[in-house]
Amino acid sequence: MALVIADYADCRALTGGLRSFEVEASTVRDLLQQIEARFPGLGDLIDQRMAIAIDGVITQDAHGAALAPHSEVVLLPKIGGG
Amino acid sequence: MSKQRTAAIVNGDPVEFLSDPGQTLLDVLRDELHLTGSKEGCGSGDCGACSVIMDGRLVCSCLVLAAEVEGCRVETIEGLAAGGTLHPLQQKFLDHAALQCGFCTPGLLMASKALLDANPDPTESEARYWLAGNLCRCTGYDKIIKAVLDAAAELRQDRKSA
Amino acid sequence: MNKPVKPEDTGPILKVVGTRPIRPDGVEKVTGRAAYGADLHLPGMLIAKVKRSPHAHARIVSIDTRKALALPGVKAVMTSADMPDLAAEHYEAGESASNLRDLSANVMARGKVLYHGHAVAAVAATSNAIADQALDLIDIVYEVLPHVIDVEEAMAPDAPILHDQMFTAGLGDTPTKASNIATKHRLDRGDLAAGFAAADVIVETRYSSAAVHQGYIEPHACVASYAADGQTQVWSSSQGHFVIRGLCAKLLKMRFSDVRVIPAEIGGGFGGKTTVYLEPLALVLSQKSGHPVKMVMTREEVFRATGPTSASVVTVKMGAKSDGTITAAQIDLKFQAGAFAGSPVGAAVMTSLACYDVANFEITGWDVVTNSPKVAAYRAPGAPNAALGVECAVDELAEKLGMDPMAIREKNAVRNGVRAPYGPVYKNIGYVETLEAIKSHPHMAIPLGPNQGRGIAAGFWFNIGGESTVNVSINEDGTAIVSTGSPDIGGSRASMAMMAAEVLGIGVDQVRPIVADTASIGFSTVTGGSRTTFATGMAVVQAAEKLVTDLKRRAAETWGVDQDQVVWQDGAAHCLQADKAPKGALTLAALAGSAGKTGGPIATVVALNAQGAGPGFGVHVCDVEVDPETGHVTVLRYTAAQDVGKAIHPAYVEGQIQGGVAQGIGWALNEEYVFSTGGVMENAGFLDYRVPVASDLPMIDAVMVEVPNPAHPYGAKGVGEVPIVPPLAALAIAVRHATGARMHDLPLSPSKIRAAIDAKAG
Amino acid sequence: MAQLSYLSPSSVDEAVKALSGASARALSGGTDLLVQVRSGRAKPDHIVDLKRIPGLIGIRSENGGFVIGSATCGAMLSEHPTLSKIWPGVVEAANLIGSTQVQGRASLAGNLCNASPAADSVPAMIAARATCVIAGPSGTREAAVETIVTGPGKTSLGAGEFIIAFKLPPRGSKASDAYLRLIPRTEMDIAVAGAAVSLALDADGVCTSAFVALGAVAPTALLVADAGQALVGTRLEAAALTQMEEAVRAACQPISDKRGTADYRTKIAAVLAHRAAVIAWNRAKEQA
Repeated sequence: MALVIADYADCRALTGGLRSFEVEASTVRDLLQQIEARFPGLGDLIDQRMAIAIDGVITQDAHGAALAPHSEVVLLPKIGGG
Repeated sequence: MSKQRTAAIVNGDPVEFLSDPGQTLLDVLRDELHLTGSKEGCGSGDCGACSVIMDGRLVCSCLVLAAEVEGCRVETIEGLAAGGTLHPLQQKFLDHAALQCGFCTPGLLMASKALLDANPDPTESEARYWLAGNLCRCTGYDKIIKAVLDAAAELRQDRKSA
Repeated sequence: MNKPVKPEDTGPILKVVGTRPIRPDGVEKVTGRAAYGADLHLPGMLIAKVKRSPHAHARIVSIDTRKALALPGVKAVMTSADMPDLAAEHYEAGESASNLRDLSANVMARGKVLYHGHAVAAVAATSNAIADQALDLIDIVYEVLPHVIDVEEAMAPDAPILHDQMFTAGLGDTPTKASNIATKHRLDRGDLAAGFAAADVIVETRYSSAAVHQGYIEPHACVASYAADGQTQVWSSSQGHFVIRGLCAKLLKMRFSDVRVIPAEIGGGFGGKTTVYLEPLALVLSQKSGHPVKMVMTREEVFRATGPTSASVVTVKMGAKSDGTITAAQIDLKFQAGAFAGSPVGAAVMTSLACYDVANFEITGWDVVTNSPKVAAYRAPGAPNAALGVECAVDELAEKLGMDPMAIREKNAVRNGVRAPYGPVYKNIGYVETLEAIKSHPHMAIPLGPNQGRGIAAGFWFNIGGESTVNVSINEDGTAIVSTGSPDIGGSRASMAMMAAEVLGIGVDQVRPIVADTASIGFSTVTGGSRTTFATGMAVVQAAEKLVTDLKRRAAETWGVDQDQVVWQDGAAHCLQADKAPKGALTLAALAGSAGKTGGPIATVVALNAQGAGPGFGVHVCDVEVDPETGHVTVLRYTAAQDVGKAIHPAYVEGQIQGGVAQGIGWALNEEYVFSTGGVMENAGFLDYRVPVASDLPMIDAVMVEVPNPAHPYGAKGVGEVPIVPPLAALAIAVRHATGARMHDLPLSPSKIRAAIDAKAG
Repeated sequence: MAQLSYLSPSSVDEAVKALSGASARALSGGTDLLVQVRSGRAKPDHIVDLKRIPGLIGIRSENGGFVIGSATCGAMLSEHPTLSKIWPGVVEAANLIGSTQVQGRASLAGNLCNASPAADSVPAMIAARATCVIAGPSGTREAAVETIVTGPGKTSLGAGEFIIAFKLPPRGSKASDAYLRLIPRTEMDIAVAGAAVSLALDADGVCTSAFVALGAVAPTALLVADAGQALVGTRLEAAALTQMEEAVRAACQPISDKRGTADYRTKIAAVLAHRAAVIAWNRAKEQA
């Protein structure tokens, strides 16, 4: 079970206020599908606008990235730069 | 609008060109003589990217009318290296990583050359004030100043041993 | 705690990485040969210019281009009617998603002009002078509307509205009334009220910054050539030619394969050259005229219609216990987005507390449209504005607590294992080491004289990875070509060549790095976000490693041994079974010379989406002297320490730090957009938009702290953006300590400082 | 701009003729004019380059003073062997105009005739009691520098008139001058305020004459007679300087604009005048 942390308000608007929840997933692709199923709109939001930190490492569009059994997954906005 | 014919010496070579009365030396260097090493960063004499040496004086070529150079000697970045050998300033800019994007570099090199021609042993402060008309947005000037002072030292050494 | 790691501790001894070779594109640049955007000349080429709005906000009633088109020498005239009317669609490009409808309306106004300088029409003609005359012949009728530029005024309920269909997102419920607030961002954790209740002291403060421009010295420039069969070539100076391609194709509804973008050398970008302004217009004009078209902005146009970054107002309420522990922080960030939504306030929300381990916080950000040029990315977008507020608030807190400014930062510093305020748990960060590097630096021991002050501030930037493609090929003589799709804005060709040379075991002078055009290499996103040395560098290393594997296979075949009997060292294959290789090692040159006999050309491509960019932290200390009678600030000395992971080419890492500091000093002291009451920028030139000149600055001591990033083969972290984050606060704090007056509004111009000194005295 | 022409007369008479047209502009260094032409703020039909007229470039001594050709560039002023010893304030003011590049071009006549209230060399020239020699259709005339500029962008020169030279008067011993300006940067700026002081001392160090001129605090550079008078008969004691500062502040009538507020400009003018007076006094004392 990966622990998903959703501190940003636009995520919480779709989780019914939940700041964290658990998902059984082995890859990011898996994770997004399950999140979308559970919180309609959130999976797509993450896919299009957000980055995912897996155990402290920020990834963007890394659908194939593996999740360990107790991975911590943090949802955060995508990052650009100058 | 009739064009004017002007004859000058650019980087040691005689050149003749036609220009509109409103065209600047920078326009002519870049568009007529295809010497695009002199850059236009502002067109108002505030950035120094178009710096050339005209009859021994450092000028912004964007603030000189093309017709004004009749009979003048103009030195541009394209003439700074002697054949295939870089000028010590060019070499020191490379050695010290004194350029990033490189857009201000031709103007800074010409300004630095004029500095060392006028003052072979500038202090850091003198170099900074002399080069204040040459904006660089990448480097923070630190490495440029070090390169100029190092080139000055080398040129002084060369002069001694010559 | 990590210790700064010396190169010899990171594994194999590095021969190239960490040295300071001369950059491969250097000679071209010191001899004036390097070709930038405005340097290309094609036969039959036209010059195109843009007609711009004289109003800050107006409805376009009519545009009549007939007289301009009739002028001899004019070959084409265009308006937004010549571009597809696009739906609102988010397109992932450059620094962040672009709304294509907004972008289209920004490059050429549609229906309304939203800022003074907004493009309304463009002409292509046979000369500059004719193009100028043609612009004067375009008749435009405007209905002038009230305008608003100040971010707080734009948020007021009765403010003039820029976009009738803008309803604030992020409030929970979508409002029914349109406003200039595009989005409200919110990030919070813990119990704010309890946090403040636990505090012994609380500060409440407010800091503002004016809009500032990236100020690259090269104005935007491009050449577009549209052939009758629809195939086009665009030469453009940008931070990402693939993004230029994508945006042109999307805005003009063209096939990507029909748009070939060739990267010119780029004369500085700092984020500002990650989008399009001229290229789509040049393409339309080239298509309409049947000629190649060159467009070059004037400096004035650069100021009026590109860049800048947001003006901002940051309020901070922060509480701490008497031992310095920060218990709660409430931060509100209002950012000016310019004419279209999309300020960097989201990143400001995320970075504002990134250096602090705070249990209870609430951070709110407001993205607000105004009648000023649409903001573009600028070096760590959003972070400097946020750091100005937070670092100054921390200094105020330290002062109230009677605590040393370094000690309060150490007390609350984020460390490995601490959850970052923006979400993830920190790993492999070097903030504490960076604080230590400043604390122990000789700078800190230099005594200050009268009217002198010292300011300390910290800063953070995420850094990013992202998509890159790299080709590495070995020439027949054993030299190598490294092609990337990443424009080189500050020396990245040098670091690419170095990493390839390191892996291949050859000299860096044997590697020629180039930036390939969009038809010659796979997709690579912009050079921005401090990603190129990290992400494109990772692809270079992987490509070179693939080649080494291939070279070992070729050598094994040649010798008739198993591949595990071959080692690659110093640019040659060595056989562990000496008897099988009587002629000794097979050099890269030998293997390359006989490549046809071992399978053909030696070349490979790596395309990746690099993950795991390590965040960067910087700590700066700055000493100033303030003339108490004039308010003039002299920067006496400046030291900037930064965790760079591993410096691939230390001289260019120092250069990034020094350059970022210089931009930050300019932002703090003198740079600002000054608008007239009519909404016209009054200082659209380098005379009155005052970027620092050489005599304004001291030497800038760049201290590189190396806490390696395990995600990168050599430990590199991005370095380009962090250094612009701390200077705004460092300067404001230094001026505070030099004068006793707390400065709340940037820039810290002499008149403001004198006024603050007078107010304090009187 | 279609009908713009460039003329390069080789005599004063030719130049007078060329400049008699309605929209002819004189070109010496061009560092202001070319920027104005490019931006469209100036739309002359003729640009008349004065630099090829004999005598318009160069510095010569005359009757104990100096005659400076009007198109002489700033760099030549500082390179002159004696000018900056005798008129250091004038030379330092001229040398503050723009960058090294601009110094290679910009002239005193251009700085004056551009008629900016903030021109750096003008207060120094006024304090020095410099005059200009003006050529025109009815011959040459001489006028005090402060009579040339009548308002921002406006001069008292008539059609066909142009300045051919500046005269700096003879200077006794124990006399000197100084110019200071305030800019936000260290270089490459337009003065927010500027102040020039020229003074002479007697053998005991008592000020026998003093002239104070200000820039950027009024529509034109100002000669503040009261300020100079406040120093005469004193050794620049605190009270004298205070009185001078008051006179300076009273004379200021600046505008608030992007470069500074009126209040700030007024305060700074006094600070700069005070400091310039002290510098000039110290320089004068060191004169033989």
